[in-house]
Amino acid sequence: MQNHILSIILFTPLVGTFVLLLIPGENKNAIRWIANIFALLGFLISLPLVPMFWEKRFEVGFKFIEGAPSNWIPSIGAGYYLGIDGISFLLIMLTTLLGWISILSSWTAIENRVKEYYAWFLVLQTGMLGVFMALDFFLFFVFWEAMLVPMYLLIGIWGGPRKLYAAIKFFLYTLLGSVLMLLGIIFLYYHHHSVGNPYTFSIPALYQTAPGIEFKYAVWLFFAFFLGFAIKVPMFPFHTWLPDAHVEAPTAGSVILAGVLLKMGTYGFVRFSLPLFPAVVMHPKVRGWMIGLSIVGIIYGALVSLMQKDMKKLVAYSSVSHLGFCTLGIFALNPAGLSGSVLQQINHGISTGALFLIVGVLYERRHTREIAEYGGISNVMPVYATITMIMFLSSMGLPLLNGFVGEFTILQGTFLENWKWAAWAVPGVVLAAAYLLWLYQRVFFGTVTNPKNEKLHDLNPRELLCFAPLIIAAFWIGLFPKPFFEILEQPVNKLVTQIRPNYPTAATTVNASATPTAAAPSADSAKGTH
Amino acid sequence: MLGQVAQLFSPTDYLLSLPIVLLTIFALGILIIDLWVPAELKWFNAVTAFIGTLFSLYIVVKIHFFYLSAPSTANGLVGFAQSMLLDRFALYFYYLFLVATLIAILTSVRYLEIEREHHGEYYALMLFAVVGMMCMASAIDVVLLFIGLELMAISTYVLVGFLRRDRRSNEAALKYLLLGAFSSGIFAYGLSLLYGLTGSTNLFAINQRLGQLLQIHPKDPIAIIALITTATGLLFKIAAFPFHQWAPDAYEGAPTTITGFMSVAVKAAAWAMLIRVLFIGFAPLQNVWVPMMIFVSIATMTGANLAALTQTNTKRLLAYSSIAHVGYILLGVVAFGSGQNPAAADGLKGILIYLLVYTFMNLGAFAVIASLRRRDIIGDEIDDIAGLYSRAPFEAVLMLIFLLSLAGIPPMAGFLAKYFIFLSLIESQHYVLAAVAVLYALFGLYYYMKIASAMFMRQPLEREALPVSWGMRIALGITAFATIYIGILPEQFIRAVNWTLGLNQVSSVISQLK
Amino acid sequence: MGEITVLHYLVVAAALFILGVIGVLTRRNVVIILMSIELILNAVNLNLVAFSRLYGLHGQVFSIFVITDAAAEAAVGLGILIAFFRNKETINVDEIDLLKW
Amino acid sequence: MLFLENIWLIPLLPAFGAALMFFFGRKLEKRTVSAVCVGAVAIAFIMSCGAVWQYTDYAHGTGTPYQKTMYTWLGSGDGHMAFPRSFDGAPSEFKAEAGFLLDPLSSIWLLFVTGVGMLIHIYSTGYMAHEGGYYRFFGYLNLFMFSMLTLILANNYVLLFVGWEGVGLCSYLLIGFYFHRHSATTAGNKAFIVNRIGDAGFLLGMFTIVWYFGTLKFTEVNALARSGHFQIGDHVLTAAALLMFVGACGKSAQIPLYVWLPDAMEGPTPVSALIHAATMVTAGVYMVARSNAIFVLAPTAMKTVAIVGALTAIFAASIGLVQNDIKRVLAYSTVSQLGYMFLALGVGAFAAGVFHVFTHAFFKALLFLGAGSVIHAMSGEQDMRNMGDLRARTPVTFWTMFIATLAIAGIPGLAGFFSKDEILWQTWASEGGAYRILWFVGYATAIMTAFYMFRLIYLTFYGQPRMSHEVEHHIHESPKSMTIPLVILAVCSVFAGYLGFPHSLKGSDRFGKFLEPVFAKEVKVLEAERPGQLAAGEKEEEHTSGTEYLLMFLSVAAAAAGWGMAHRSYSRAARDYREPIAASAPSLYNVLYNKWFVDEAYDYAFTGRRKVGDVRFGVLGLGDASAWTDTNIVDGTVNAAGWLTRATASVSKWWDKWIIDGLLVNGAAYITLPFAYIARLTEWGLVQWYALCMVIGLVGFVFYYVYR
Amino acid sequence: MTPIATPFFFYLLAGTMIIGGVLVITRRNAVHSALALIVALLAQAGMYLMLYAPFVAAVQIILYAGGIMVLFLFVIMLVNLERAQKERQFNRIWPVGLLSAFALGLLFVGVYSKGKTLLPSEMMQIPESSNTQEIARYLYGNYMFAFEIASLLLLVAIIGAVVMAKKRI
Repeated sequence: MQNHILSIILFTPLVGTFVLLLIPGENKNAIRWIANIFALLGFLISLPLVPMFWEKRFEVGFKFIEGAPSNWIPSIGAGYYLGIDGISFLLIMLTTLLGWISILSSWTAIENRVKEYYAWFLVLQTGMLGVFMALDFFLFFVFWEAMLVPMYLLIGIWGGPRKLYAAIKFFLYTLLGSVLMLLGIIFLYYHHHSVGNPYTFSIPALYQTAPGIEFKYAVWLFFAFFLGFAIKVPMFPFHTWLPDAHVEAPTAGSVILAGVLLKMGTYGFVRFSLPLFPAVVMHPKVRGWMIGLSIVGIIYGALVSLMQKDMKKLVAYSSVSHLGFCTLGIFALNPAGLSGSVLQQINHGISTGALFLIVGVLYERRHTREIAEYGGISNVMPVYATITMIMFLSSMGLPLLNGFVGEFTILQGTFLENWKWAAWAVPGVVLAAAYLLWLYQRVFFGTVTNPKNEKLHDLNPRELLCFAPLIIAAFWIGLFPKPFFEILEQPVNKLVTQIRPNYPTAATTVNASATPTAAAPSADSAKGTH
Repeated sequence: MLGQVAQLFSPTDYLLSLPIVLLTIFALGILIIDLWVPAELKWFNAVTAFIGTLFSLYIVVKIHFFYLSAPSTANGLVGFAQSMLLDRFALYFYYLFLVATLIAILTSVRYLEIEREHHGEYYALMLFAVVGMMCMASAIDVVLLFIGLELMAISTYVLVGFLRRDRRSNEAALKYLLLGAFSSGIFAYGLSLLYGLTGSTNLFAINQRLGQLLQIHPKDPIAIIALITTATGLLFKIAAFPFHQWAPDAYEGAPTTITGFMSVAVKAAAWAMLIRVLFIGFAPLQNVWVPMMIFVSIATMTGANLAALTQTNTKRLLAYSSIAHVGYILLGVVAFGSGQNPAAADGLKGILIYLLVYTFMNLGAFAVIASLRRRDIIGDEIDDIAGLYSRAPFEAVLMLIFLLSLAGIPPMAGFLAKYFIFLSLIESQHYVLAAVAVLYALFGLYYYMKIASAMFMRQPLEREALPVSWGMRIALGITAFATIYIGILPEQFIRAVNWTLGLNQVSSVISQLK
Repeated sequence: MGEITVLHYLVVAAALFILGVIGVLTRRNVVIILMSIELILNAVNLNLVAFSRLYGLHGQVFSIFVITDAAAEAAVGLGILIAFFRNKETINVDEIDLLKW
Repeated sequence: MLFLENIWLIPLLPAFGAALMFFFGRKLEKRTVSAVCVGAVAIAFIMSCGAVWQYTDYAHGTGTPYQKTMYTWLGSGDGHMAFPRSFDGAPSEFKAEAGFLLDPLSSIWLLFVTGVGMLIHIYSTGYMAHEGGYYRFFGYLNLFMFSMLTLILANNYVLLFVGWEGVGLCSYLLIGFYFHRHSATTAGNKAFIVNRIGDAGFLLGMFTIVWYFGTLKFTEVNALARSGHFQIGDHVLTAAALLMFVGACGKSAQIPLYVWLPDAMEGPTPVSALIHAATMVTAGVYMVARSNAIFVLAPTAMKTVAIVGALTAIFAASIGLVQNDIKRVLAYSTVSQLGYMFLALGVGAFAAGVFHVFTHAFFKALLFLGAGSVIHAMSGEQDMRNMGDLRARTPVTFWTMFIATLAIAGIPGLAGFFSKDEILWQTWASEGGAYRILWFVGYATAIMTAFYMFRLIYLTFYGQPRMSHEVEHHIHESPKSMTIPLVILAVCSVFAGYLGFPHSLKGSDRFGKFLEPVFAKEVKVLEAERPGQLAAGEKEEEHTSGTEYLLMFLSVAAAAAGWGMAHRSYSRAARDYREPIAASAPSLYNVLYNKWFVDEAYDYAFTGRRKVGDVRFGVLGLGDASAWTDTNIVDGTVNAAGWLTRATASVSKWWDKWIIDGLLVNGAAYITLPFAYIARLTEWGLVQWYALCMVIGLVGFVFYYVYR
Repeated sequence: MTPIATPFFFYLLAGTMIIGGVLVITRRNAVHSALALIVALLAQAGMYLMLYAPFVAAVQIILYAGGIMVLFLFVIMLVNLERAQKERQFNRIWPVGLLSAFALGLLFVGVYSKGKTLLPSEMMQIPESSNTQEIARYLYGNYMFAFEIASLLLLVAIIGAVVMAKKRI
């Protein structure tokens, strides 16, 4: 169990797919049951990982290593090589959870071609998990791309009116990024060889040699990777595939898309861009650009979503804004910023996932997402209204809910680097409140004006079951995030030491701050002020 | 006198010619038996051809094992007075040809019945074409090379025009023939100049003499003309810009099964020839043909991809896509031409793997399209494939697999092929070229996904289910399985290619090629 | 009139080659295009034989093969032409117009 | 130490009540609901009394704060998310605890918040008896109590911020309690968003502190600030102080962020009493007082605070003069009183400011509750022009409100007098020269306050009845549950003042003494800050009481004057009475009545809810702009790229068509001939065209490689 | 014995060939072109003789002039159209074709004039008496395999021609 748990988690959904294929497509309910069972199974199986990981949370390096470098295709040095650290652990848990929820949520939403829907969904699940587990670039890339296909089909087959456009746009746009990344990977691989090592795709091995690449190449490599991740995140100029994809995708698709797929971009930044090209990342110009794009994303996304007339589009743009916070935290490049960013990725997965579910609930009942169509919903669906309020609050970063913890930590970390950055980013918090509350007012408050809305029935138990874990998670992270911080502590500090060796990653004495020491201001701290 | 004959025809020659001889015998057999086979039992010819191919394959395997057993044959055996070299390289291509032929035969039966053109000649010609290919792959004497080329070419002309009542088929055949003959004329002209320069018809001898010649006069214009005219012939056969325009027409007009066969086996043979001629014969002129190939490959990718974007006919679209693939493979040539290892090795490896993978995925794709053919419907418009999922889910999924593989999405095999090409480019510092190549991969994705979305996301025009013959099923099964299997567990295939190229061994084909 | 060297033959062959090319490029009548191709092949032959004057018989042998090939191409080409003619009642090359971009 | 040990229960009890309401409230009946909620607050009140009492002999005068840390909330706990703090580069830890702190300052807030809160809960049981969403209301109220108590008891800034945002949320929910009314929900949004703006500033302030001090704990921050490492006027500290003051402005409705408070009166009256008068709005004061250690090191910030406070005071008062909605009058008076408090803080009279908060809590709550009971009596009518002569019909309400009015107007002997007088005196005493202006401002405000308060009293309780008849004979005194709290509060607002009985009146300023440990050192710093003044202060010492008496007398006079004016113009208000100001200076009246058109200005400039012509400015304008950009430019580029590719792909086709069409359209053959020729060239499908391409390629290659 | 008046015969034959070639590609009537081609081929046979290649010359006459051209004439008769002669003989793009072909020719001439020194000038003495035997030796020696394949080539040509031309198989 200990040494195969990753594979088990990884392939459970795939097994589900094959089981589904055996069932005739007519009896939809059987299919639904099987799919849900396997999705839940995927989640339950991932639960034992939690205590196992908790014991090892402070151990250095990757844990639950499975397979070995270049044991898969020895002659090119690719390996079936899995392993996780705190960052990927959290994202894996998020994936399994959201996968289950979104499959549960599409029980009634999907009526035609049910079988393939669930089949593709489970394949997608495996793909996403693989991305977070792979310790081998080849494997990573395989999962990274393989996951596009099911998503493409999910959008394209079960999507809305402009599904074809959205699907192909999503596919092309993401592939555009990843192909250049492939070149980057190959370059690293070749460089690793050219400095006298055997060919290998093993990521830990490449960590050793990649920083040695001379700067003028490293910059190009960084941008090759950057494009791939920035499109995935999506960062500001590359975000336009997102609204289309979200608006057209079925609810569950949006949940997964926002909840997990976007995280792959940020995960990529943390896992690859930072440790592989420390020099480039620390280069003030590059870093300035990254931060700048993030800030623009935050403000711009918020402003645009302020103006949307379609709920789903609004939420989509809001996640552009939120992911802006994530990238901001990443490029703050200090423990606070990084761990805040990862935590915020989890939070975004939870709250935005919930928001898409919320939109989906209404859409399932009324088949429209026009805000103008609604109003006074809280009269007819009080429970739903309450849950929505909670999730909106968590998404706008209200304390004691998850959003706040992430955003606060990120902004704190950013401020420590340069107060201007934080100052520019903070308005995003205000705007978030603005567009969410305005949306809430227009949809839920007031009296029911539209006769179609009078008959809406409140959430049924299944839907409640979808929301329950998310709400619990939201409160948990909001009230007691310490475990998450502890899980993130080791990998984050490792990253920081890799990038800026002279950065103190551990306070010498816990209460150092109480008694001022006469130490001269160090280089890093000086950076912040001027 | 007899002694002379015995000395002219050695056991080695016997061994080397055996696969070819077997194919020939079976082809002739089919031609004769066909006279007695009644119209409704014509599938018997197919069986015969299949068996013949299997026999030939068996012999090839035997040779393979003989090579494995005898390390002295690391560089293969030379036979027929230096005119034929059956090295591992040739062996590899033999495998490709034979497998492609087997699959093509499987797909053909029902197709031809529907077309009401089910004749033994079809299979005979196919086998003769394979004979030609084998000669091309194993010839190191330009004469044999040329004859083999022509044998293959002429058989293919006929096969393309085999649907004599179908105008498109006629046209395709005629165009293909005119252009083919024209190009082979130019090719022959180039060969003659080559002979004139070096006084020999043996590629290795040519290599040496040309080397000496260029030592004396670098940039010898006649040599360059010889190169370019020869290259015209070669590039025409692999359908590279600007000699590619025959391909879409021929592919569209030809019987779909033949289209598959051409796009795979014929092309592979052309590649074998190109590699032999360029890498051996014209090796001294590398500094000339490398930039030329760079230009050609970029132009090919550009033209083909742009052209493919607007196609509404799946066969034509795939034709253009296969031209685009040629562009990619040419990049391997470029990397090889850059000379230094490991780039050269990986470039060549990339070419071979690409051809291997391409054989399966492209044949598969064309097989699916062939299975769309029905009495009244030609079935090669995108509208015909629309909503295929609801009519034949199995085939639709397979088609998706082939398309993804063609687009180079992992874990399909196509990705592996592209991977090696890119790797070799990076290793030979052709970064820009690599970037261009990957960006063109996006174009590819776009038009492949056009087909995919037609299959999965559109409603079918008519809902009747597709009858799929057993042969077709087997063929699809094999190709799809291979496409996925090579994608997921490519190890032994890569090993095989390494063995073929004698990499990580005492004597390497590469060193011998250069 | 000086000594006749191989080069003279080459030039003649080249002229023949070009004539063939012109024919292929300009004529509408498929039969004549095929003949032009024969011209090209003859140019090749002339080259080969001329060169064989320098290097020995290989060239002549090669030229025999080329002739064979020419024969085969002509035969098949004409056959295809007849099939085409049956369907289309024309032998004009620019009336081959079903297949286009 | 029972209560002190379990101090964490104090906020948790209401939280528990709230949770109960949210989960099961719909099923419970009103009695249980009120039992649970009121009970929770009552217990909390008792516990806090106990806690404070225990604290007094825990600290016995030294004022050492009592701290209790529950667990590490933010940060991984054992010093592993570190960073070099800025001012000396010592590695310090990013960390925030869920920890509670009790010291004189917080205990004062604790007492009156729980006390007033409890009373208002009781009051609400009567007031809301006939409203829908009873459980929801009490759930929100309890939630509010929880947040407010967290705010008060937090031992670090982040936890304080938790309460800070929490109370903001609750005020949002409670303002929008009648969510059918669009105006109500809009007001709620306004309140929340404006508060958010302030919070943004507060956040940045906190970050500055962390970055500079490396910690967020009050004790550590204060220790560092007082450790003498920083000279007065340290820029970073000034920045931090100002940023935090932005937060305070948002929460405590100071210029320019006061706009939300008047609209907040959309909520039920008890809410206005509890949140928008007594407790929440004083959070800003609390926060500034809490971080006095930093403020005193930043004189600029102090001055800003003082000036903003004074301006707000007089500004709001001026608006209050002419408002007709009874609750709005009180709202503006709240704003102006808050202005007073900040004025006090600004001039360094922290104790005085806090004292005013304390007293103000009682009488302003009382006023609001009274107003509520009036509205209750008037069956929902809020416009004072339609009231009058309620004196007899609702005696309790009248008398209690009258007392409160006396208090707020600063009639000697009541709470307001002591606190306000203290502030004015400190203002006069602390700063010299130009800063005396602040005193005059405060003084003018005092007059205005007296005026509009008595205007309210007269219009409501005196004169002829101006209401419609059916309303008239529904008028009745409110139930006990409402009147009892009124009475209690009235008592408080009479006697609360005596806690701070000034020395000058031979009193012992218990209040000041109690707060001594929290502020004492500040006073010293202030002295150090302006040695010049110090001498003056010494000089003043002997005749100080003289000035003080004079000022005291003046302020009494002010109150009297206001009262007098109000009496002259409103005591006999008939149905057709005229606003004296409107009569004398209509334009001024108009401006005041429209609140100086501030909301309109904001709508034009910042929110963009109103268009200038048909151009939007402000945030919505930006939103429009960026939405447009997104669809047309950013996404446009993407689509254009795709389109362009396909265009180039099919260009030859078009070319042909286009030319042929061109041919047909204009028969000018001689022009189009060459084009047509090219068009025919590009006619695909012609074999010889392919061959031609081959030959051209051949030529090209040969030319390139031979004749290069 | 060495040939006499080599230059004269050379230019004579060359002229005949070129003219024949020109006629081939310019004649309106396909039959005339065919005849012109025959003339050119015969002239070329003469050249072979001058180049000491009697066997090739013979093959040229027998196979080409005798075989292939007859095939051509047959086909021409078969598909002969009055129409074909009346309408224009050159396709639309002929100017460009001509141009590019001439360009190619010019390049060739240029190249030959440049590279004339590269070819070995002294000619090898080939015994013409034993020419045929030698060729046979080559055919059955070095080129045996190619020779066999060539037989297949012809076979395929026959099959192809039959398959294509025959109405029903």
